[in-house]
Amino acid sequence: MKKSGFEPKILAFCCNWCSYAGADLAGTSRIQYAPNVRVIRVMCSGRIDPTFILRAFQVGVDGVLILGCHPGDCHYIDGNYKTARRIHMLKKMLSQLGIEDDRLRLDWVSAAEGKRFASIINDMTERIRALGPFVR
Amino acid sequence: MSDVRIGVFICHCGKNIAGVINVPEVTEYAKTLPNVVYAEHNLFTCSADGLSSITRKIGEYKLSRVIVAACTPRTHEPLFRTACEAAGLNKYLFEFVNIRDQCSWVHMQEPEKATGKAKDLVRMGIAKARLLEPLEDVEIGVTPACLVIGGGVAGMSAALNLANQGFEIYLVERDKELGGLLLNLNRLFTSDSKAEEVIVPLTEKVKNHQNIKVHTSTEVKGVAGFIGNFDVTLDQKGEEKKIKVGTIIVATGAEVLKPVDQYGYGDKSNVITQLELEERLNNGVGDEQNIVMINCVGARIPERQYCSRICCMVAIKNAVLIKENDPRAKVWVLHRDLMTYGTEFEKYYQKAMEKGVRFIRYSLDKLPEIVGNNKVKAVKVYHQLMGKEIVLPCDMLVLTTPLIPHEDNQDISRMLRVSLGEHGFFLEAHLKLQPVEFATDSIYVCGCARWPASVPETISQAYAASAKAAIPLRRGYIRSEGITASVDEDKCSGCGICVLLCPYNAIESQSKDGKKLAHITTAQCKGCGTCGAACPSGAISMNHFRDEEILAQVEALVI
Amino acid sequence: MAVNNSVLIIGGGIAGIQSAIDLANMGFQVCLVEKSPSIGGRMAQLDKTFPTNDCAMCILAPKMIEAGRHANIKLLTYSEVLAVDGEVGNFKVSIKKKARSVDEKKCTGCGVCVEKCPWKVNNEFDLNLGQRKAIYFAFPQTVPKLPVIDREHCAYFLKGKCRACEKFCEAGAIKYDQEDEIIEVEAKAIIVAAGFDLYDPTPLREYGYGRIQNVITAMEYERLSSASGPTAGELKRPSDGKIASDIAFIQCVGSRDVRSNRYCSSVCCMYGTKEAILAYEHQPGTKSTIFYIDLRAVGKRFQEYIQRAKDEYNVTYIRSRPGNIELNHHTQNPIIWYEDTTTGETKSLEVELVILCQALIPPRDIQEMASILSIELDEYGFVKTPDGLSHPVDTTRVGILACGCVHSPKDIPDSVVQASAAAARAAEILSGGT
Amino acid sequence: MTLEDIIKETKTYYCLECGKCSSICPISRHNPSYSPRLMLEKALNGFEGDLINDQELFSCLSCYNCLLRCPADVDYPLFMQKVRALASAQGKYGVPAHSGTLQSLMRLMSNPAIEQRRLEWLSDEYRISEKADILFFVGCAPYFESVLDFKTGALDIAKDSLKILNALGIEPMVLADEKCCGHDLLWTGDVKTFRKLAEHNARIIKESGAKKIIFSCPEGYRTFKFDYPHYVDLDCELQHITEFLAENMGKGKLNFKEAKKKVTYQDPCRLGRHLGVYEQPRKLIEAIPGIELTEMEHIRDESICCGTSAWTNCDAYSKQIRTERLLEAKATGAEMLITACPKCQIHFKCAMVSKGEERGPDVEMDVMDIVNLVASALGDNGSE
Repeated sequence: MKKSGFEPKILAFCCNWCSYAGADLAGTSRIQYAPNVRVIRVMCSGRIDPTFILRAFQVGVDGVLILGCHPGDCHYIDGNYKTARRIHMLKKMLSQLGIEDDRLRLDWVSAAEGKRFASIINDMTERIRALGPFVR
Repeated sequence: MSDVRIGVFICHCGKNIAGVINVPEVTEYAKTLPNVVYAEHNLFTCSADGLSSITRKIGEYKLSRVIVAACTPRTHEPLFRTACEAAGLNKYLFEFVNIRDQCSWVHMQEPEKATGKAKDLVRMGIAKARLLEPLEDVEIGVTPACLVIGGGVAGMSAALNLANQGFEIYLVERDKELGGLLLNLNRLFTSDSKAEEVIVPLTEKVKNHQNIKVHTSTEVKGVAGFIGNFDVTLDQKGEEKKIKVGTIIVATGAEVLKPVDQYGYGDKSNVITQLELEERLNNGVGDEQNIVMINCVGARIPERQYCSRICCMVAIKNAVLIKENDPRAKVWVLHRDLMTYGTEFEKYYQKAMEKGVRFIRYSLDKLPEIVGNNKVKAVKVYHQLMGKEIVLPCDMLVLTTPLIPHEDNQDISRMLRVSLGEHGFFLEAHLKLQPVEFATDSIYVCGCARWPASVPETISQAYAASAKAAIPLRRGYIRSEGITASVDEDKCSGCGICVLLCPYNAIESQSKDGKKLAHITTAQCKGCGTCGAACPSGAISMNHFRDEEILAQVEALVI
Repeated sequence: MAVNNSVLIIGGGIAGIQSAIDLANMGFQVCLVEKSPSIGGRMAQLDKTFPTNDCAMCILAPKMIEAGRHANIKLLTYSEVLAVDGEVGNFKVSIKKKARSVDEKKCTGCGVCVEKCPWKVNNEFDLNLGQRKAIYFAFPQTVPKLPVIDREHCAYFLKGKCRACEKFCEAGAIKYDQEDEIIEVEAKAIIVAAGFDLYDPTPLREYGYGRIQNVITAMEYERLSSASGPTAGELKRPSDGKIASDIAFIQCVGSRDVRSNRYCSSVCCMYGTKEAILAYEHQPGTKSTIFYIDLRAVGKRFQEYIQRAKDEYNVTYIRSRPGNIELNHHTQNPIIWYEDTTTGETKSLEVELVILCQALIPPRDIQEMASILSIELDEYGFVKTPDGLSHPVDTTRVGILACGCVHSPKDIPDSVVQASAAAARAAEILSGGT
Repeated sequence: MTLEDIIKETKTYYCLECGKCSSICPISRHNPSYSPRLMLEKALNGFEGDLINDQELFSCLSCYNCLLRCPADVDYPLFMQKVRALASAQGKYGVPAHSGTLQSLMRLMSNPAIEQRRLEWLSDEYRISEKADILFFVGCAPYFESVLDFKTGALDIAKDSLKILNALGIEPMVLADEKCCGHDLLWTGDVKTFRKLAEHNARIIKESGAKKIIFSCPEGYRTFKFDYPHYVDLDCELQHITEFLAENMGKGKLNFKEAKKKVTYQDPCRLGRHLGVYEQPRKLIEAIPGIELTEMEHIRDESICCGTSAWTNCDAYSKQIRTERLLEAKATGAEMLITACPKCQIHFKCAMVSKGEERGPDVEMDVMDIVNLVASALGDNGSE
């Protein structure tokens, strides 16, 4: 159901220590990427409560990105592992709800991976664009 | 929320932001949003005049929240927080909106979209700001005393350093004498000076230091309290003693593996360990003419994968001492890799070669074999680099075995709620940059309790640990950011999920008037929020990142 | 600036930074002197760190920022110690603060000047594999966030025209006429954390560095591998930009060799392994061969790291020191000649890229520094410890301590340990002990 | 001298067993099973028998490649020299080339009863003196000429050396009873005979009152400089003729006529890696107008050996080495390969004389000693 001129609204949660820093590095390196993402900063991806994600879809966000430190790099020892477990479960639930898997994505970005951050954003934006708006 | 008065300051950052984003437009937009009573834009908000403007406007417009939309909080948040504090506004009522690093710099070709995104971000920031609450940085007093567990070279060095800085030290050693492993050693590499030349003067200084209370034949029985304020119970031969300390240094050392049933150890009379050889060398060597040493006995094997770092040097040192005592003696060191890292060790290895010590490399798939009945007469080794078996005459076989962690590291780790690593040595907070710290504040580790180390390395770690301990001791308090979790006791069901999840052991289940409740030691909380995300009854709120705050941001994303 | 009760720290690498933060947190005044325009040192150039594969900048940057912001730490970057008088308890140190041609008070670090500067120069931070401007930040995360004008390459200083940076700097921070300053500092103790330099393999002609394009050094590799490096993290080999998928690492280049440095550099076996693992992570399937003499993996989780390299990252270890490297003129591939020491056979191996694991050597200006501080050096030129056994961070002069690689090559944890140790010793001295 | 003594003297105990020696050894390159490192291992682990009976004990060219590159400071060539002495004491001499004729010749020479007539070639176009400060050490060139079945040109080296010296107005002494310097015997372990020869030469040279000895043969030069001092005492200044000429070209009346030629230059192991003489020969070649010197890929201390030494173990591998070197020379586009050691010249010429598929590609190239090149370029007024 690809719609022409559809600009997805995507929400990204970034942890303060790795992925948010990575996003900043994309900036300092002037790497250009799609302007469809709005970032919310949390201290650790472990902070992210499934409610936040569900609420986002509820208010009409088209896609949600969770970006944490690479496994092993977590500033809070192992918060990102806990996130991984949580998101895994949540995804199951979403699929039961019939919400496309691509609308929720968990990925890792280190503070040195500005380029990676940008390509994840672009990739996500394209996928959501392909899926079309989230209308329920 | 009606009484909330928000001020918005938007930065041009020269052309960095204004070159892409229509800053005036965003400013005007901000003014239209609820609770915003003031908005301005500056060339550089972080410049002297930018900052003073923030401080001024807080007064003029009685602002109760401040938002700066600019570069990135990672570098500039502290700066703007100070500007708020200067005007008497709690620094946690400040919110940063990132419109440079994550907006203008990454959408340079799409000014309209960038401007739109900036508006969204500002709107989201304002939504959160409305709900922000003042927080206080937590300050916990620190008992100005330090408990050092272990009276070896590590413990004593740490104790002495701190004592010389004027702090009160309790040095606890479970044996009846101070000195630890060094008491059983002969000479130390690379200077070959006698172990007692190091340990005796150190012990004297420690014993005679007014700030150090030495407790030998004593064990730590219990540790209560929390960071900065520990109530420690000592057990001196059944006699209990209670002390209060603010910091704890774990310097319990390690022990040498006894290679039971390997290469005839235990049943052949002329097979000994390096440690036993040290004693022999101490009491003047025997007249053995052919000495064979086998390295890595019980190390770098599937069951015990690690390399114990110092054993190669121990073997080489003892080989050299034998040669110096009797140049005619033949000494072979059978090894798998010679770990003589750095300047001094490599030089010592050369010295051994000059003295005629011979080194033979063997591999794990063809281990050396012993020949002889009640005594080892010869050692057969497959010389990897010659591709043939060599038979070495042998009057004495010395087995080089690794350092292994003490059994009771378990108890200590449980008592202090600090972790052990995979091999049973203590686990530091961060392998690279926090080698002598634990994830828990005010508890530190040094020496072989952490990992096998040479004497100088151990002393360095001891000093490092005392440097870390000296910080809270000197300050008299530990401060941590107000960004911590708190429990709403009415909602808490006492399920204990948070207790398990907390990476810092900051949460424990406490029973309060018959009800089990999660209790957070604020000082120990680092504000990751994992607990808040997991709490099934919504009892835990992660301050400054509370559910309402984040949800408000989420909802504000879509108009 | 004359501060009492203070410690002077020479060198703004991870060791110097750690000493500074520890002492500052204890409440002492610290003056941290760094000769380059930013603190961060060698660690800032690294891509990742063994054995955790933590990205170096991710764990270093917070410490840099902390040091840069700490109320008790005075940063003097782009500065050099000229003279040290006095003795323990009251050293008088004079420091030359070189002209940045930028007004520190006005500059906001926005970087427009760098953007607008039309003059490109080889970037030494990237070992000249990439370029920077004539006005530049040493690297993206510099502390302090201040640019420098490289007067040797700035058109204004060369030809008297351009002034682009001045024109576009809205903060009006460009100061072409800025001059070097001499700053006098009082210190009760001094910590030398001058770090190390890297051995230049050119003299070992048999390895063809400088002659064979696809033979590079380990530090060059770190920059190529780094996401913020000149190739944005792509392992493009110099001759043709091809991504190398068959790589060889040669250990002990300039180490354990009478003709260069006879000591062992301690870290090369591990960083070689790390770089091989990274190569695989960059491009799965990449094959690495590491030539070594003794595989010195003595630290926590090092043996496990080596094992993982073998099992999961297609890394092969060959026990041999290659004799020379020749060039395949058609493929531009280096051909390595070596003896398989387990069979005694002389063989050759052709790969797409060779990385020379270069030795760590004393800072090139160490002699000068030693005479300014009047401390002794050991036979290799590292700082000498009178009693290496009981006083591992002391030097031959009372009140002057040393930590990190300036003592002898060591890895990051060992440097950090020594840095804190030196801080503790300084605190002891400042508390009246010795 | 026991094996342990040798290990000490040559610092073999420092061996890191890294194998760098093997991987740059020209022999190992062509004979992968030959490993200098393994030789050392045998010694260090007490396998003296294996060592002495190893056929390849005599394969080492003592080309100094390993010595210059060894990271552990082990003197492998000296180790070879000494271990071969142990071997020869048990009658092991390796495989002598040319059925050992040359070795026998040298041993015969050591017999005091022998009265050589080794100056027959010396016609009166060459001027020598009875007494002079400078002595020209002829070496074995005259013998090579008669022993080997192909034109070696060795004798011309001796002749042209005199021609050039005369041109400089120097009339050196040449000793009628000079004997072999002993180089080849020493390197095949016959220390006893070597000592005899050394003592003889030292004695007659002392008697001659010479102050400086000039060599056209780097082997003699090396032997006098590094080996004699351990056996005899002889206090003379020593120089290779290229060093001497490079020094005196200017002052003397050496003027050259135009000689259009493109040449390349072979650094002999002994003159180069052993004695460190790299510049002077090049300086000399370039002094000749019209001569263009184009260098090979491997030069100076990376130069490749001519493939055999001390007339032993000259086998297929030796042949491969020198053929390869000739191809490298050819690749420079030079018409002529210039060398500065009679042995190099002989070996390269030999490689071209005896051809055949199994010996690699045939190479045709003029080979000439630097002395001949210089002499041929001398103007008429040169030798007046």
